[in-house]
Amino acid sequence: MAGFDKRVASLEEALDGLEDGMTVIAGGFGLCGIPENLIQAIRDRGTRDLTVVSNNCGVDGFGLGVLLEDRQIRKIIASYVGENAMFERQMLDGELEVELTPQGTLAEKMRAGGAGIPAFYTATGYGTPIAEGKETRVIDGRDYVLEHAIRGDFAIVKGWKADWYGNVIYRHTAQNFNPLAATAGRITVVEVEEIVAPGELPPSQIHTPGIYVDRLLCGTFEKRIEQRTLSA
Amino acid sequence: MAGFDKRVASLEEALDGLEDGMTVIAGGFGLCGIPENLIQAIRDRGTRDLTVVSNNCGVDGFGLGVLLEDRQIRKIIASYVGENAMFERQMLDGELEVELTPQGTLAEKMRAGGAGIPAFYTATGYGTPIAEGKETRVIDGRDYVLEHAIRGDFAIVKGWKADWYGNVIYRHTAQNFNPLAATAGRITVVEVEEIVAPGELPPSQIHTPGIYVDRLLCGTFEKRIEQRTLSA
Amino acid sequence: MALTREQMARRVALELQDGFYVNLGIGIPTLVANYIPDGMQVMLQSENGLLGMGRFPTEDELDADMINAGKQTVTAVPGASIFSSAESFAMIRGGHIDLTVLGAFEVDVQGNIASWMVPGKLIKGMGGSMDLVAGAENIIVTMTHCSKDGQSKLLPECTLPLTGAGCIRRVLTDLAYLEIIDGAFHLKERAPGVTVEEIAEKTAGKLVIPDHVPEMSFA
Amino acid sequence: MALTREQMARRVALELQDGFYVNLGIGIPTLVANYIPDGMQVMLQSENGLLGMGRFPTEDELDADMINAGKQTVTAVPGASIFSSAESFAMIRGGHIDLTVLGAFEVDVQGNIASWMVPGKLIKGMGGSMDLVAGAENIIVTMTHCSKDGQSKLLPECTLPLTGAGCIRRVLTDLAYLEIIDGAFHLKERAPGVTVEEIAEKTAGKLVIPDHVPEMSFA
Repeated sequence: MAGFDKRVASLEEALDGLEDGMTVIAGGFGLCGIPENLIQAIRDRGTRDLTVVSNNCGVDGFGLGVLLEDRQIRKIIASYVGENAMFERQMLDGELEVELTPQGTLAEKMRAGGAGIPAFYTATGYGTPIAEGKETRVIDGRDYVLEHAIRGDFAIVKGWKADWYGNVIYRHTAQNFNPLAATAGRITVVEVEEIVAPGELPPSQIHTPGIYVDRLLCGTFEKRIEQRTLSA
Repeated sequence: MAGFDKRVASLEEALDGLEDGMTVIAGGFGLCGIPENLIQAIRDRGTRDLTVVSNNCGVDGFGLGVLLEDRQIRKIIASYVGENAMFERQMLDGELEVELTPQGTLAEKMRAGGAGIPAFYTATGYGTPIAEGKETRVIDGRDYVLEHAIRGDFAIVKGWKADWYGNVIYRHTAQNFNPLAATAGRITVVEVEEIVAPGELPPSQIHTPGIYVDRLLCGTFEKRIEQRTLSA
Repeated sequence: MALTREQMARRVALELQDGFYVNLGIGIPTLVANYIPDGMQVMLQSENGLLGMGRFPTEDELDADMINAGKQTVTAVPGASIFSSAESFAMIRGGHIDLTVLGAFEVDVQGNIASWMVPGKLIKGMGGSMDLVAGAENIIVTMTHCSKDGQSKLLPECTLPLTGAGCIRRVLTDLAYLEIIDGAFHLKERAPGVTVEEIAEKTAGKLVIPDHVPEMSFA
Repeated sequence: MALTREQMARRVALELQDGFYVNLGIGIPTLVANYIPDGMQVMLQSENGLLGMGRFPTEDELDADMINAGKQTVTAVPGASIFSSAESFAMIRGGHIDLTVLGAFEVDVQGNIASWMVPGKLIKGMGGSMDLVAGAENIIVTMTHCSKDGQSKLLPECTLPLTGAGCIRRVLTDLAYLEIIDGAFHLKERAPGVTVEEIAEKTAGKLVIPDHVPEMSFA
């Protein structure tokens, strides 16, 4: 690897340095736009005691759910448990530490982590349990909660196309948390469906500039659908 | 105008409701990506005592400089005076109130204004005159300054292409502050070079979603160049 | 008779206005999209990052990368835009959504809402609901008037952990349409065939009943 | 002999590394781009919203919508990206830039820098400089050692309003390359033909002079 070529040869190389106890920020919403292969590679690696930051935690047997199955996750920062039975059970049993965080606050915390904003105020969650123990303040007559940025040792991200400098474009709503996660990892790893030469992606249409990306690789994706709804 | 059709018929209509003493946030950096026609229309309208929020204030005789000439601006929030002689003179003479704000903080304050973040912490400016009178705080061992969001009564924005729902795409570095300004106006007016039918712009490539845009019109632009530098 | 889910959706749809950007929560709120009046344009925001959500896809259009906040496969309308979750919630938190419709477990006379957990029993998570209730000026809560075991969900004070404090002004249940003003539910409309007495009996929070409570209409 | 502007740029260029994302300020820093060693890839960030700034355009390529932070018309290299000012400063403030080079009026032994105003006389404005010095771990200040009237610009304490506090570790002047460590300038290299004595005389802030101060090399 020389200059700005972010391509790595394998999933192992992509996760080199990932150790027990680290924090991993993952892109994706539900099963849409999740870094399927990197998640599987973390499972194969057997890394434990992870703190995972992700909007939700996959489903039983797919997505981040596989790391729950193997008890590799110590703590989750997420907005939604939903229909993930193992997530809910491990949480209610106290096996899994969960920091439930409103979706917009979670997105903003990731963005702030990447953007050098250590903390910000939001009205979200004021007067609710998630504001307990947090500083609050009245600004222009309204109540706000102070929320802190999130950074991760690793960020794992799913893109659509990238050039080998790590400029990434996402496809449709598979964008979701991915560009935010990408900014907030000390090491950011992106897997995409197609890698092209620098210059092939229009500069003004890049969603994640390559400066945020440390390692890049190409994969194939199952793209499981959670709710297959069709028009009559 | 019905539904989401944001097109207005004239510059007068675009600025309807702009009154003396209001705050106007303007996109543009230097003379690049400035809403030339809307600025001229504010001049023609003769609105006075304006607070203008813009990275800089044009040059003598062009861009926001024409509003300085006519003494229509009471206060400027900007990061750069630069080579604008009238700006510097009015400021040093005390005719013009100036709130110099670091460029990144200014951009973030506009974004925060549009995004419902009333205030945020940044290391920028800590220990300098711009932190005077502002609250500071140590977070994880580092010093930060509390900065507040900016909103405007009007935002004036220059785009490249838009559909008539107000979805905007910017061209090259004429993007700059424009998408941020667009989010922070109570009334956001956008002038573009071309208006197309909804559906013609790719959804994932919209820089400013139409939800931020209240009024849209098409104009022609001089696009004056400040530093014409050429390769030998 | 208590309203059906479809009737509830139809009643909420009357609150729509031409040119509204609207966020519809999961469940009954989602059905509102089926009752947008003819000739009215409404754009649906889905908080996972889509403004201009369209109908469900055909088999040919089906695309795993195109879902809504309920994880359902959807399409985009012409003029839609797609963006990150940070941008999506910038829109929501920044007050740019004209109307938000969402479900709840409980609402109280102070405009508090509880919708995301039942301690020890069920934790769905708040998803985007806390941001939605904090960001919107204009919210309609849709829910059944009582729980399955007959307990009122319109309370003097929410018993479950809150989603938002003091943010709800309008509630549509299967029995009534109510507004929350100065610490009380004001009964504005009743479902066809439902008596004021039944509503009063099933409303645990303070209820203000005007002399005349019209029957709800759906168009 | 004092270094020329070009020699200063060449010396700074030695600090570049393959794969660095670099922000170059206006003036001497801009010239550094001309001395990137062969075979080394460096990507230039321009804080108005361009990562991957290229050379000046030809007459045919000239485009008013394509400028750098110095308002000069430029081109983009293959693999460039263009974004908003908020994104640009997210990058800067978030510490993603590997090296920042910028000019100054004064620097002091505490690593303070002043570069944006002379009270009563001149106000350029800080532009992006306050964000750049706050966001970068790795900054080189380039400036002449003395002002035009012969006053040292390396001070015990800055006299002008600060751009940033305690953020500068490295200074290249036309006379010397110095590092700021524990409240003193440490003389690391001297310009060819410039004596340690001259540097000592022209440095107002505390100066630490090691036994051997090598002459600067440029390659």
